[in-house]
Amino acid sequence: MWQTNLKVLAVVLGTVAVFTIVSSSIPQLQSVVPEDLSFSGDVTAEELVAAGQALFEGAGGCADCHGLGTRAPNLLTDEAGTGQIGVRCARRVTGQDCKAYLFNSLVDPNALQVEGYIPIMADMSRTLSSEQLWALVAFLQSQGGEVTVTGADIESEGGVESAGAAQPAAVTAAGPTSTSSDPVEIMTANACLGCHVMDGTGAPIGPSFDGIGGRVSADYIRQSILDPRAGASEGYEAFIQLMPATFGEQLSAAQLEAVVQFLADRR
Amino acid sequence: MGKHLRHPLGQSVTVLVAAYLLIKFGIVYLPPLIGIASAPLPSSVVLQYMITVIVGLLLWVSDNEERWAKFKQPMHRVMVDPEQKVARAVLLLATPLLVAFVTFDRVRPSVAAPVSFRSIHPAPPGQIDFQGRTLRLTGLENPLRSRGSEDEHLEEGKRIYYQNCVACHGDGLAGLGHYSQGFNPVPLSFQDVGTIAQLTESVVFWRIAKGGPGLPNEGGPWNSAMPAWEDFLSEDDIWAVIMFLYEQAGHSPRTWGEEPGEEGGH
Amino acid sequence: MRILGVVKGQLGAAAVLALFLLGAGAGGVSGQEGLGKTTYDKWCSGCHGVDGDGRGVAAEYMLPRPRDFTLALYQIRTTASGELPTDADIRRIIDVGMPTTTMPGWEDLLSEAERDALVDYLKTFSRFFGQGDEPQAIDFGRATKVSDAVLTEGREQYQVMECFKCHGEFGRGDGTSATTLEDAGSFPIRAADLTENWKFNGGGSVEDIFRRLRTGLDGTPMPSYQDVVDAGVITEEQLWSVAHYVRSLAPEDAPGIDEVIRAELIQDAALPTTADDPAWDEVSVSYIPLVGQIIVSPRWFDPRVDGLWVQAMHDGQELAMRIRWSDPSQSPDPDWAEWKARIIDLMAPKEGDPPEAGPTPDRLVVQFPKEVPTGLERPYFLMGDQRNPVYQWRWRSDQPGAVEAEARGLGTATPLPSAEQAVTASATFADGQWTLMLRRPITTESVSDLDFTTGEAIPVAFFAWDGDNGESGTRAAISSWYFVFLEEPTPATVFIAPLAAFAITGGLGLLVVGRARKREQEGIVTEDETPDEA
Amino acid sequence: MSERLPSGARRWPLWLGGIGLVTLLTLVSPDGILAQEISRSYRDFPLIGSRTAIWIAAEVHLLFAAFVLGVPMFAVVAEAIGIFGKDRKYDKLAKEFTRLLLVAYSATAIWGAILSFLLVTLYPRLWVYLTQIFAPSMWAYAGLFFLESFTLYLYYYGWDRWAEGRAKLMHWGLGIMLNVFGTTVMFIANSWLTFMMSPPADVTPDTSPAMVQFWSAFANATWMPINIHRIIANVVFGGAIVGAYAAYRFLIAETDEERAHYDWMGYVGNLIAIGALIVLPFAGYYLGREIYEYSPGMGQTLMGGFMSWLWIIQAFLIGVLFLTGNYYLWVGMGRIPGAERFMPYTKYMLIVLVVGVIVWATPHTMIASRAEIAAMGGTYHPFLGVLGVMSAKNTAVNIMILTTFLSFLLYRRANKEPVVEWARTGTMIQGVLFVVCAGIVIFYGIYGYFVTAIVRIGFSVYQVLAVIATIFSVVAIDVAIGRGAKSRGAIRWGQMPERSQYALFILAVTFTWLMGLMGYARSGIRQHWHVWEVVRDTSEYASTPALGYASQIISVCVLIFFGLVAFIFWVGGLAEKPVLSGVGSEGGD
Amino acid sequence: MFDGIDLKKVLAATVAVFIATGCGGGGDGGGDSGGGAAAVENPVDAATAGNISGSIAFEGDAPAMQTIDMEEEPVCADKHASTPMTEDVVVNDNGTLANVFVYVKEGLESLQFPTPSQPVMLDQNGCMYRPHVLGVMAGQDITIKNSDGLLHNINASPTENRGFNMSQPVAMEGTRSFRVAEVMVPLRCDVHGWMTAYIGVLDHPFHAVSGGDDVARLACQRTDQPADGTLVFRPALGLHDRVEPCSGEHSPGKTL
Repeated sequence: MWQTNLKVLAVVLGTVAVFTIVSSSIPQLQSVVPEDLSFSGDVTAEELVAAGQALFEGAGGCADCHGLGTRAPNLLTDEAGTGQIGVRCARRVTGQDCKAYLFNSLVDPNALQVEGYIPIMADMSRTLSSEQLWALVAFLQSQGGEVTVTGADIESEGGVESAGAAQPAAVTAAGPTSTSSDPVEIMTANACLGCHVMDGTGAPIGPSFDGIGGRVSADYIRQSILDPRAGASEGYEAFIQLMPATFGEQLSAAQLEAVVQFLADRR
Repeated sequence: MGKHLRHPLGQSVTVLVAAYLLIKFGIVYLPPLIGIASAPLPSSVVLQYMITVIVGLLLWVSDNEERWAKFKQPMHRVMVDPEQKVARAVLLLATPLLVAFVTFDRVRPSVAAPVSFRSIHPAPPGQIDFQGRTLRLTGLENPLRSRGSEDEHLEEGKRIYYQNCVACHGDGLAGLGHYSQGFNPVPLSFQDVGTIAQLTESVVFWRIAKGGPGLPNEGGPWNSAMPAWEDFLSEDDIWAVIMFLYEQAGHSPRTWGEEPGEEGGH
Repeated sequence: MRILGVVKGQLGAAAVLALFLLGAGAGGVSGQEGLGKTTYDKWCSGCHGVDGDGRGVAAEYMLPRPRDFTLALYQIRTTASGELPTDADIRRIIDVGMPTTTMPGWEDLLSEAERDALVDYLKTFSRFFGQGDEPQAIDFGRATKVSDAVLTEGREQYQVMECFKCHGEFGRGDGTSATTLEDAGSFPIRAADLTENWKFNGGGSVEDIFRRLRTGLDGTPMPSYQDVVDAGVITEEQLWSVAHYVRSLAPEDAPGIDEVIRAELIQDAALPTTADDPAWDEVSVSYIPLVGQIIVSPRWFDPRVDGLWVQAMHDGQELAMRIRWSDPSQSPDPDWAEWKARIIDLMAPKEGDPPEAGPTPDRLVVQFPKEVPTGLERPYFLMGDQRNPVYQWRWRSDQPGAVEAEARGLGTATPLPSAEQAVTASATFADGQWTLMLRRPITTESVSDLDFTTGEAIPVAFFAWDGDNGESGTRAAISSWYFVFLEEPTPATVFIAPLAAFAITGGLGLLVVGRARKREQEGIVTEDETPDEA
Repeated sequence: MSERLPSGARRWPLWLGGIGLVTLLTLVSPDGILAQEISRSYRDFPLIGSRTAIWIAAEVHLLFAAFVLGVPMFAVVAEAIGIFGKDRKYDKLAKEFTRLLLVAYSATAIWGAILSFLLVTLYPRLWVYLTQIFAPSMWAYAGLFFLESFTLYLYYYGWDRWAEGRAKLMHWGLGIMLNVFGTTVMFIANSWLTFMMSPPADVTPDTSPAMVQFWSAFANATWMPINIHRIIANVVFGGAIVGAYAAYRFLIAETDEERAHYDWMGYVGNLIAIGALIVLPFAGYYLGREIYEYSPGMGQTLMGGFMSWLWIIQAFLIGVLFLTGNYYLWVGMGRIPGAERFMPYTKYMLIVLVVGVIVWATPHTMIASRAEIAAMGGTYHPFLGVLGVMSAKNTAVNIMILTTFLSFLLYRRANKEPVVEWARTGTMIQGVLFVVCAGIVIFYGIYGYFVTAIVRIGFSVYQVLAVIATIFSVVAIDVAIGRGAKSRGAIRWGQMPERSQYALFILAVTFTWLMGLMGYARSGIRQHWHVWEVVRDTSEYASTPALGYASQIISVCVLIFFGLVAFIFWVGGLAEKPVLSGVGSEGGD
Repeated sequence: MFDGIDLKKVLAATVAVFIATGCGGGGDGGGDSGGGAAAVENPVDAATAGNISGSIAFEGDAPAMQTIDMEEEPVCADKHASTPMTEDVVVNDNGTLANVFVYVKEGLESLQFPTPSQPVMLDQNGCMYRPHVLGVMAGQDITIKNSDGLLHNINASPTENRGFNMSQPVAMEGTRSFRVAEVMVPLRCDVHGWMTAYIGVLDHPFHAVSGGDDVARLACQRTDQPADGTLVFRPALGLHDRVEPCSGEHSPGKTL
């Protein structure tokens, strides 16, 4: 019997050994862990930029989309003739300087959706610490602009509160850039076509506007604009979170009605 | 001979040798006979195939009692037969020596370069920034195919290819230009059915325009010697050279509706 | 019915056969010519031009220029100097190409029929073909046996025949006459580097070399030595000795490409302090091919340095690296000034900024990443980029020593602060060859350089410039990433493990055999694995 | 051993585990004592480090748990066959299954306790975080765990007492309850780990765990896919371990009767394992799709990122499974009178399988030296490169499944002499079905190279459907043909060469290892997150190790598991008589 | 090829060639440099044959010829009393141009002349070709001699004929010929980049090379139509033809 036991043991050990050897003889890849950053109050711009660059290209995963010519606005060289991000950041949104704009687009990217792109970027404060966020801002500023991030930003504004606080401000700032009563203009100003398709333009993130009036009532449209979380159209449940809930504050009553009527008439 | 071939041991050895010849040489030399390109296999793959074949043979000889007994008999005889003393001694010595040598070969410090795993066709981005403009690659067709004279475009493409690409990709489009030996990875062969024949023209455009530096990380951009041709060539130049590539290599590009790169992974 | 069927079958077969023969006959002649032209126009005209005049669109990016077939000057022949080549001669070059030029071999790319058709088509470019008799190949006889005496004799005849005038004393193409050589098209042409026989046009074997001596290379300055033999100045045997001697200048085998340069660990001796220390002869050599920098503008299509012989060793404290390469001149050399001007004139104007004015030195750069990469990632091989800089040792022939620098892209090197400079250099130039030794402590205080580690493949790349060939700036010869591996002391397991394996396997074998025999003697049926069969 | 167990010896680990869990819950609940004292996020485990310690504890626990959950399923099925098919031997088999269960159950509990201990001590912050969200379900878990244990004891010890009539049915009901409890327990535990993988989108690092909605955390994106995948995998695994157990008992059996019984038991275990394995890939696709849907980044890590090479190993392991499983069947034909008719065909099936394995394991990107890459003109082989893509692999695996099914069919047919008139026609129809199916699979495989990707993905569905349809229709015909078939002689259960039993061991080890590997993949794609993008792993073990290291840990776990199983079975078998089913004399299966 | 000489500049300086002809009625048949044209097949009709002589004047600034650096070849350097100069444009002291190849280009097509059996000598001495320009008949042997005793190669690159590239590492001789008429065949020694020579190959013997003296003489075949014989003057430099009808009415000093 001991012989049988030995044989069984040999078979088991042998099989396990073969698997281990085979697994060890193929390419060995390990996952990358982003470095934790901690800066003192007197951190230099260079340090921040260097850390931001490492994040941008490495574990931050930014370069996957924002690298040279990919799924998102090009930040490093030029975007449609507007220059590097450091150059154009201050001009992007009125009322937000470069630093604020960059930080806000990191923590609430969908509110600052650049037209022509699909809102796929996640809130980076979910994955990055405030040190890391500010380092990224510094790096982006350094792309053609002046680095104004300091240790004070990280200490005073930094962290979760700042991200939370920045959000509404960002949204407001991005808000009623148009006082027009033309529904198309209103929709353009509010980047509705960033997620909805209308007449072949726009991105199919949310329900199409084509023929929307035939599918739902005006009330439903109004309700969906004012309180998008109330319910999603079939097939778009996954994206319900992407629809900003702030249009009720941004649009005047007349504007809202104009849009609702316009859409309801699109049968 | 015939006797040996009827014996499971002889049959196994024959199959093993035949399989080895087929894998080592057959795969290399047979497909070209019917006009399919082939190349020598890396030793890792040969080993993998041979192990599979050996396992298969072991299963075959042992899945039937009679065959198994017959198979073992010669080996058993070597072990016990007084007349096989010499063979036994030789085996007893040679096997450990072989094992020792293999062990030595494995444990001695090796100075092999790290093997690089590089995806030749990483997934293309949806759009690129070409000379300051945004080009959407998805659905992008070669505009020259529907404009002007094809012969002229090909002529122009040929000029561009010969003045810029020949040094690496070679006159034969097989990646064997006179500078090819200087680079690792070697320049791509367009003759290979796995390269441009698999791609849409827009992907080729992306690769030409952005070159090595524009590769995503899985493409090993630090190793690629492919220049970013947008610095040298105009958009029409690139489209023309793409037309020439397909024409000269005798491939036709993939058409849209196919998503290239979907078959990566394993 | 059945018979009818058979007959029908036969008729059918005959008809098919007849059709086939007809088709072959009709298509034969014209098809062949057409094939030559189509093949030529598709694959050859890019360089040689549609008219065969060597002025294809690619021609101006190449040196030597593509052959002008209208002159019917063929370098590699088996016929006498000035004679036309045989069909087999032309075919051979189509098949194997011309290694020092841009002409590739077409054996794997074109079919037999296509290549045959090409030979015929090429001949139509020149009226010389078809006049007079078919060219006849010379009978070259058989190679003599090589011996030390033969080599000595060869060396002597090499002197007598003054081969060194062009090829240099040790065959590196650095002869005094090399600076003014030009080919039939009046383009500058290099004297062959005889130490690189794997790059000889027409083959690197003794027989090939002998044939070149006998026939010369038409269209180049290389003359035929037929008359010398005919005139009785030297014997055919002596000419064979020359061929043997020339062959002996090159290594036994063409160098393979070693991806890894092995830095041997020197434990019981000091590291060499000079480039020509005999200790270097004991160390293995790696060959690193270099090619022209044609990636960023201005590009360079005529690099002079085509390969480096690299050696390395370390003693745990310092790493020493010796690099040797053929270069016919110690730039700047006034003898080569005219050559340089002509090369620049030919190759440079098409590309961006003009080359550096004034005398240009020879340069060499050894490049590493700034730190040993942990994954597969490393800086861009062409001197890094904005984000990932590289670390370099830069040497130039007109200044002593070498400089450590950081580069972020080709042409952006900035030296490290002088306090952090730790690399030393020793260089000698002799007989058309640079020998450069670079040495640096394995680890340094400096943060901006690379601290070497042992037992690991560390990326390394090389760049070389021949100043007298008009090279400077981005006009360089480059390599992609290779690796240098600093050896570690051999661990004891290397010796113990095989022994243990031997013992265990042997023991097991004895055990198995012993057991089997014991069983046999005890009369137990061998099949213990198949119980209860009976 | 008799039917009575020396209770203390068996039960103490179970109790210990349960009490431990409850205590811990009390201690670390939001206002517990421990929670207030947690000032640090991590502690280290000596020698092997926290990550490895947790890894081993979790994996061994899961292996036992999988066994404990899988076996009751076919125990209940076997009992049902016994009851409704009036076949005592199945009832006996079910009982023996359950006995294995009993001993493994305690080991599950011990390792569960070890796992919780390690989690609490090594990763206190994470533990607190999870308890704050999942405290209610943890209580439920503990409660159900006790219920499950009681049911198990009742089920086993009541076996002989409630052996007849209604009582037997009630007993069977107990078995079903056992499964329900066990599965629910697993579902609950799954919710914890799937939450770590795919927390609901509204949970952010700033969300206080107390504010996380319980149900949305519980029924998160990957929960159901994992549940389904695990149920099936548990069946496979349970079958394989039962097979290995039977194999061992066969090897050490002293009487022919015993040998016959365990031979049969091993056969049943193998049948269950391979049968369930065939549907497992579909559950895998479902899980993969959900992962992609939840986070493309995570999906990318799994399929294309640093884990992409794992699939080559998986292909290798599955190749081993196919070859070994078929081998077992072929060897088994040796004990069936009439099987010699089919023996000559096995070698062709073997060739098909070997070619299938070769195709399936041909890497797309080949490992090669520089010279070899140069010779190939790239890391793709110009000729074999076509084998590296999905079309080829799908085709290979479908053909392998089909071949394996054919092996089963021949095995079933081996000693039968059909008597129905249309037997010949029926067999021919079956053959045609096979050929047509193989034709469809290969056609779509080749055609896949000539169409667009979207169409090609659809092809794999056609291939699978063809295979499944063939399997069902062939079985249907076979059942009809086999009606009243003459026997060419009873299967000589027990007359099996020893090597076949070792094949069962290899199967069991391979299944176990494969589970470990897939567990590594599932857990590893979280990378440096405890809870994906919510709670970051900031310990020194944050990175996911490479495959080589993982394979060593997996091997260690597998060895621990088998060591313990061997020990427990040995202890259990010390004084016990085998429960013999007496199949030796009966024919059929 | 013309090391150091700016070719364009030389040509820009108006090169004017003067010819003095004395196309008399009676004279010797045959040229003096052809190596004795023993009339065999198409004897020159003494009645119509005449001599043309003249000199080739160089107008403009004579380009300074380059000195040759023979430092590397002391053997050769020693053979030259003064610093050797290139011979591309050699202007004599009296303003005439030397090394001009003068031959009859047209009008002799119908006639055939025997190939002289005597070879023409081309010597390599002092690392210079002697002469720098010479004329031969097609098929006529050219003996190439190496008087220096060091390596020369003679690399002929004709376009109408097949070339050759002969090595002469020691003092020795070799013989070559050209099959068809070709003006001019350049010769070059690649070892000594300055060494060039030109051979005019003709299928008749009527040609001359202007020498160091002031007169280039050649025989001129008067045909029935006096105007259809054409003289061609070919200076070595640049191979530019000057064509002048051989009419016998040229007076000395006429500018062509």
